Amino acid sequence: MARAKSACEFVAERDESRCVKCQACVRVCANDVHSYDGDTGALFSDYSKCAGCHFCEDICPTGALTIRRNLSDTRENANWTKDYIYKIIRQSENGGVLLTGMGNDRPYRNYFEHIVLNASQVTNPSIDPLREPMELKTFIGRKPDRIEFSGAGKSGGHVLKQKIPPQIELESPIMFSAMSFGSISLNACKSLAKAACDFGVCWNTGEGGLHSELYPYSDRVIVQIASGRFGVNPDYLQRAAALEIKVGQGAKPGIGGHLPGEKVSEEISITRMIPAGTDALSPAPHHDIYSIEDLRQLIFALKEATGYVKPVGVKIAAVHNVAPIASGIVRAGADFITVDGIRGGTGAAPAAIRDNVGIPIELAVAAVDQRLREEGIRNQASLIAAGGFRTSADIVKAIALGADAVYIGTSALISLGCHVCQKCYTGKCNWGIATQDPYLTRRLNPEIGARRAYNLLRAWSLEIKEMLGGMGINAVESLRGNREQLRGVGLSELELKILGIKHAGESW
Amino acid sequence: MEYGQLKERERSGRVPSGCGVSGIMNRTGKVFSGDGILASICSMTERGNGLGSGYAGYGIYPEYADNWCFHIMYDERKARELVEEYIESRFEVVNEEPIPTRKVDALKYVPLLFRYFLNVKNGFAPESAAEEDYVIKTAMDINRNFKGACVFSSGKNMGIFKGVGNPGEIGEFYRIEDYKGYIWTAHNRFPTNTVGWWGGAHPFGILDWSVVHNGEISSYGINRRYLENAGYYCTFFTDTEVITYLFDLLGRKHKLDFELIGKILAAPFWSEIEREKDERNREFLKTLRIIYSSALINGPFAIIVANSTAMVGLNDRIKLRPLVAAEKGEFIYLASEESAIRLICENPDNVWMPDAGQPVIAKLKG
Amino acid sequence: MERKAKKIVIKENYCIGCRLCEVYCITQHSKSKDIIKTYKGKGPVPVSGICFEEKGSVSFAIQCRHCDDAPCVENCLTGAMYRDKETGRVLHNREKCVGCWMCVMLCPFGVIKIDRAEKKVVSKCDLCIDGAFPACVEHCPNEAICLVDEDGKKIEKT
Amino acid sequence: MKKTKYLIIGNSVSGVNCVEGIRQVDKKGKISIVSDEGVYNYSRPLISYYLGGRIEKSGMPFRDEGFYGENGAELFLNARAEKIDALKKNVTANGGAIEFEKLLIATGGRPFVPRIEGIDSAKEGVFTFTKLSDAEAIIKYIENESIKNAVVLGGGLIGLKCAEGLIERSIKTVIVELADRLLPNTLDKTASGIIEEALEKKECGLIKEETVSAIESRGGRVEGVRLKPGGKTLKTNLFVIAIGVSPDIDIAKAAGIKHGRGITVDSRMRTNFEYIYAAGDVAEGRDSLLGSNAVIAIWPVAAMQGRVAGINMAGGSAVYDGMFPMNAVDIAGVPVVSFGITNPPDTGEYEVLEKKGDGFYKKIVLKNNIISGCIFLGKIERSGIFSGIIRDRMDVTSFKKELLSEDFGLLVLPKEYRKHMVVGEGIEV
Repeated sequence: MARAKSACEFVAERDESRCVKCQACVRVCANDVHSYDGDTGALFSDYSKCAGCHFCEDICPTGALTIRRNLSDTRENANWTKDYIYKIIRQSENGGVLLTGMGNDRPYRNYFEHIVLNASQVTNPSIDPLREPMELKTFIGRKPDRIEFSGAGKSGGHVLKQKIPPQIELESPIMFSAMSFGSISLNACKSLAKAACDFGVCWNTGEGGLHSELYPYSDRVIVQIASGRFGVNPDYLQRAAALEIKVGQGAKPGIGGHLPGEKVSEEISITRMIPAGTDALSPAPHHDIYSIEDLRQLIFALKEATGYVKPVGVKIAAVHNVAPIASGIVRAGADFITVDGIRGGTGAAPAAIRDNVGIPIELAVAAVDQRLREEGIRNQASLIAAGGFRTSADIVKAIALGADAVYIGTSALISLGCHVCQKCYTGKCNWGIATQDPYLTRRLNPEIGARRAYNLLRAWSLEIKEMLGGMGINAVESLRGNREQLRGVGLSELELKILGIKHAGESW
Repeated sequence: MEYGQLKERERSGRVPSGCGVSGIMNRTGKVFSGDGILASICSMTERGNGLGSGYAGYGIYPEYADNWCFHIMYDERKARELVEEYIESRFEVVNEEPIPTRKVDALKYVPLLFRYFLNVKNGFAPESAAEEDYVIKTAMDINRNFKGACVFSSGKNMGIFKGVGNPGEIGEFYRIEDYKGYIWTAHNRFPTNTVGWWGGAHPFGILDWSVVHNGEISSYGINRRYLENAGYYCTFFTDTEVITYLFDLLGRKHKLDFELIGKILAAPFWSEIEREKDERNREFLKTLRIIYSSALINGPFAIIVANSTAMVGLNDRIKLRPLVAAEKGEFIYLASEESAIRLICENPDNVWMPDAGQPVIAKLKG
Repeated sequence: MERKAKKIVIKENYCIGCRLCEVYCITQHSKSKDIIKTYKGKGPVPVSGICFEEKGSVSFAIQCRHCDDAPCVENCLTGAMYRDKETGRVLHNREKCVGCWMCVMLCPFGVIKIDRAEKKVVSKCDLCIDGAFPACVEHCPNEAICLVDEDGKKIEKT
Repeated sequence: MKKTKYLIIGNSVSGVNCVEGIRQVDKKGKISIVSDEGVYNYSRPLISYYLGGRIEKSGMPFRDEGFYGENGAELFLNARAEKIDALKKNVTANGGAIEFEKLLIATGGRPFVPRIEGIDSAKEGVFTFTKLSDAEAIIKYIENESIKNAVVLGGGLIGLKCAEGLIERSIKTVIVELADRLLPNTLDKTASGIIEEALEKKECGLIKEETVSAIESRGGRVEGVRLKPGGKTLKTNLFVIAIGVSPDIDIAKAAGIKHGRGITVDSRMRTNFEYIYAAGDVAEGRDSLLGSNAVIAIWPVAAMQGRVAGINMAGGSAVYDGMFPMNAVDIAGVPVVSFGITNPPDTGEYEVLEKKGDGFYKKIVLKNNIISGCIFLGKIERSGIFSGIIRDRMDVTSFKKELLSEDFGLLVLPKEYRKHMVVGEGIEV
């Protein structure tokens, strides 16, 4: 039979009238799409290799290249779309699990797009953040029910009876998600780490360990303890600002991780504490956590190991039972819970899992926050939402639904150049992000990366301030869980109920 | 729309309002007539639209000083019967009478108004918080579960008088000038809807807390959820209600003084906290803000809060609503407008504009 | 005292090997200063002042270092290679040059090129003499080529 | 008697660099320069370009006109230094004596003229070729006599450059070279072969392994030169003797200054008199490849030595840590760069790497994995990198196989070295 070509998803169209044959495109494409023929002086492009990452388009000095979708299509069919057909063709050839990268790309309802924000009119002045203070400072950690002190009454004479449990202090409620050195390049890690430190937020090691070149940024790192325990040692724990036990990830709930041996370079091997060239396999569950009481033991083991001076949190994927699970985690002693929604990203996951398992973060946050409040334990742990924050408004909505802070992953990578081509798992990221190939990683100059990631934090923080100001609020804590500021548009009663918001058109 | 529907609407949702407030206190506890507060609040005509006014007086029931006094409004006789049955099941009723009123033609839909002087039945230990919780629970139960009934005052030796009408009409209706108290606060309401419900007027009170409030709270959603987490049920859906409960939670339950409550409700900015030189104090302020972040009241407000021991004026952290304070001898005055003070106190010793977030605290001496 | 020149610092760890520095150097030193006209027009394509090196995954583009102690200037027979007193740059006067290759021999960086058409020295990075910000610095997509002042402080294009 | 603080004999590159060296340290002290030439400074290597008509005289100075004035140096032209009184610290020039505190002898080299039969009677048409006046004389002679052909004795640097100048003047030229190749001190036969081809294309004749044994003249004018005794005669009216230069040490010798082939100097360019210095083609300074003193008659050495001498004369401290022979030249359109020892003795200690291609040749001579010399021919662009590698005596083991590669560059050098080369302002590795 005729062998089907792999789906030619993109076309790199070359405008010959603009092309000066500088061959920059040839040199930079890691997928070898472009080639130069010395004999004829012609440039050729093999579109079937194109990942649609736009690197060549961006590097071309004359704008001669345009990446666009390949229009070749299968017969229109609402069920048997081209995407599904080619997935089957690929699997017929390789007989394996189809891998993919980044977050879920299926058109599940995005509730952020069905929620609108409030603004002050007449009865309440909006606040201009350019003229008035506007506070985004956020603390992650367990808060006591009430303050305990002695010497009350005399102004300035208050003495705390005990320090509050450990907190991490953020200048803005935005942090960088767990992305390991391994899943992304060291330069990408450095970019995010530096940006986080410069801005006063936190970044997260993922389960990749902490490379020595990242030590300068370790006072703002949340280190992960994941099922593979990669890179976990006393020094790792001591350096961190906070600890996060990773139980699950939104992109692949219930699935472990797999960093293929060819990516386990010398540097990664040292950082992860595994032999170079061996596969780094994270088991699906923690084999010492088969129940909530096991989790409690690990939480307290980590607290013991770090002298109770760092918050210890737990990250879970947003699944059906997320609210009661979160409640259990808080009662197990976690100082914060991270909930990663179905749109959360990954360096590699089976497409079938990524696209079908989990629930949207909006619903998960609403459910968890409400549940914890009903149980009167909402103050005992911070709630960090993760998974698919595309704009500052998404963040504002998540906070109003009840999140203390959010983790951003995909959008942070986009600030570093990522065009969400979803080919992270190939290791050939042209932007130098999801790759360990030294030829590619050098493309991400961490100075630029840090600047751009910082800019994103800055820009979003400014926008959050604008939105807060519009609502007449000048501190983010007055937005947190303040669902009165939200209204649903086009949502069913049940959806509104779960989100705990009114429909647009309803006043207070 | 029927009154009942209007009332339901107001009971089930927040009605933002802009208002005038006024308060007078004699710090030695010497009682004085309600004339002054009446004149003061009536002078601020621009700050109301006739859709709600009210007064709170402290020290007005000296003969029942040790009894809980409930002021309850009923839509109908039936409601009264059910509520009274419930009250009798929980309290020993020392006295029960209609609240004395005058007929004022302008007032429509006047509800049935009664007051009850009560003792708890099962003999709680004096000073016990549990007794107060019991009282709150009773009031909240009535407000949540008894249709057509509303407890609008539930303290000791104090009372709240309020209704739909301008301050002059309401003052005349309740015969405010007949009472003598050492603290008076008053409110003139400018709600942004068509008609008010008597229960929705200010002051709002629980136990002997009363709050008059000018403003709109943008943090309402989280303040309310925070209070719910702490066991308070908001039944009136007003900003004033959450402010009152916050005072009760922080002042009565967490035993924080007004100074600290001010630092929670109108928290200093982080930049101010960082400027605090004393490290211990800085740490304290930081911790206070971290723990009580959900109690921060965000949005414009000027409030006058009173209980039997103090009257406190407080502005939001960037002073978006007016509040003026004055002092003459043992008298302290607070009002939205200076003229409302000067009208009743021609030559104050001192007049000032309290800074944003800085409470004016007048405490009862002795 | 002669002024020290601004310098170009090369960060080989961040060179991505696209060679756009050369493209822009050539364009900047062309008549039209338009990239498409430069390459597709009729006139000769100028020689870039950049030496691009590549080996495996490592690459960088190096151009005249404008040494403080420049052997090419000190030993030039004709004075064609000279230091600009105002800017401290090492510049080259084509009119004076006879093509003796003294500078080529003495440049330890090997960055002085020969214009084969004219049998004269060309290289020669002039830090974009006509007042423009160095084109290679401006257009390096990864900031692997940076301009620094006398104190080594990075200069951004204004 | 005239007095000066600093006296410099010789106004070429050493002398001029000496002025600059002095002025780095001493901004005021009086400097005097005596020169036996009649012109303001010029680059001697440019005389072949002048001869060829490629440059004007105005293009020959290597320092601009204001140089002496700006540096407070008094220049005495046409003043030949006749005698040095080392003990009394004065120099006699043009009959007058100049008293100095510090002296630099930078008299340079003198063309070596062998005893050739008939040379004394040939008054016209026989030239040497080291100074501007030589070039001027040849041009004048060519123009006056309508000369059409020439013989150049010597296929070394001077001879080749002279021949090239003549060719550019459309003079049919024959080069006579004793060795079996051109530039025998520098090139090997392979390299020479490429140049020979290029010369041939320019119709330049070449007779190797031959010399001129006699000059035939009539009425004092050259008519031809005879090769080896009894050999063939080449008809010509222009004969240039260009077989080399030797250090011009006569007056130094007379003054009792210590010398070998040239004046012996230490690392501060001092002679055996601590106030007398020597630099340039006359001096015998350290050869860093040989590890001993030798005359290296090349421009960069002269410049460096002059500068070092100047600094030390003015009381500063500078050290000349030795250089090595190197040459850059363009012959018949073929650029050539060479460094150090390019024709190693066949002792088995040396390793030679070579690569020849169309119109280019590259040769590297190694000893114990350290480069002793190299030749670049045809493609010389990145040869300068080797000047550094040789100077720093770098061990090339780690990149030996790259040495001959076409795209040899800084990138093949060890990271640390790259960094070291350009501390602070170069390559950040």
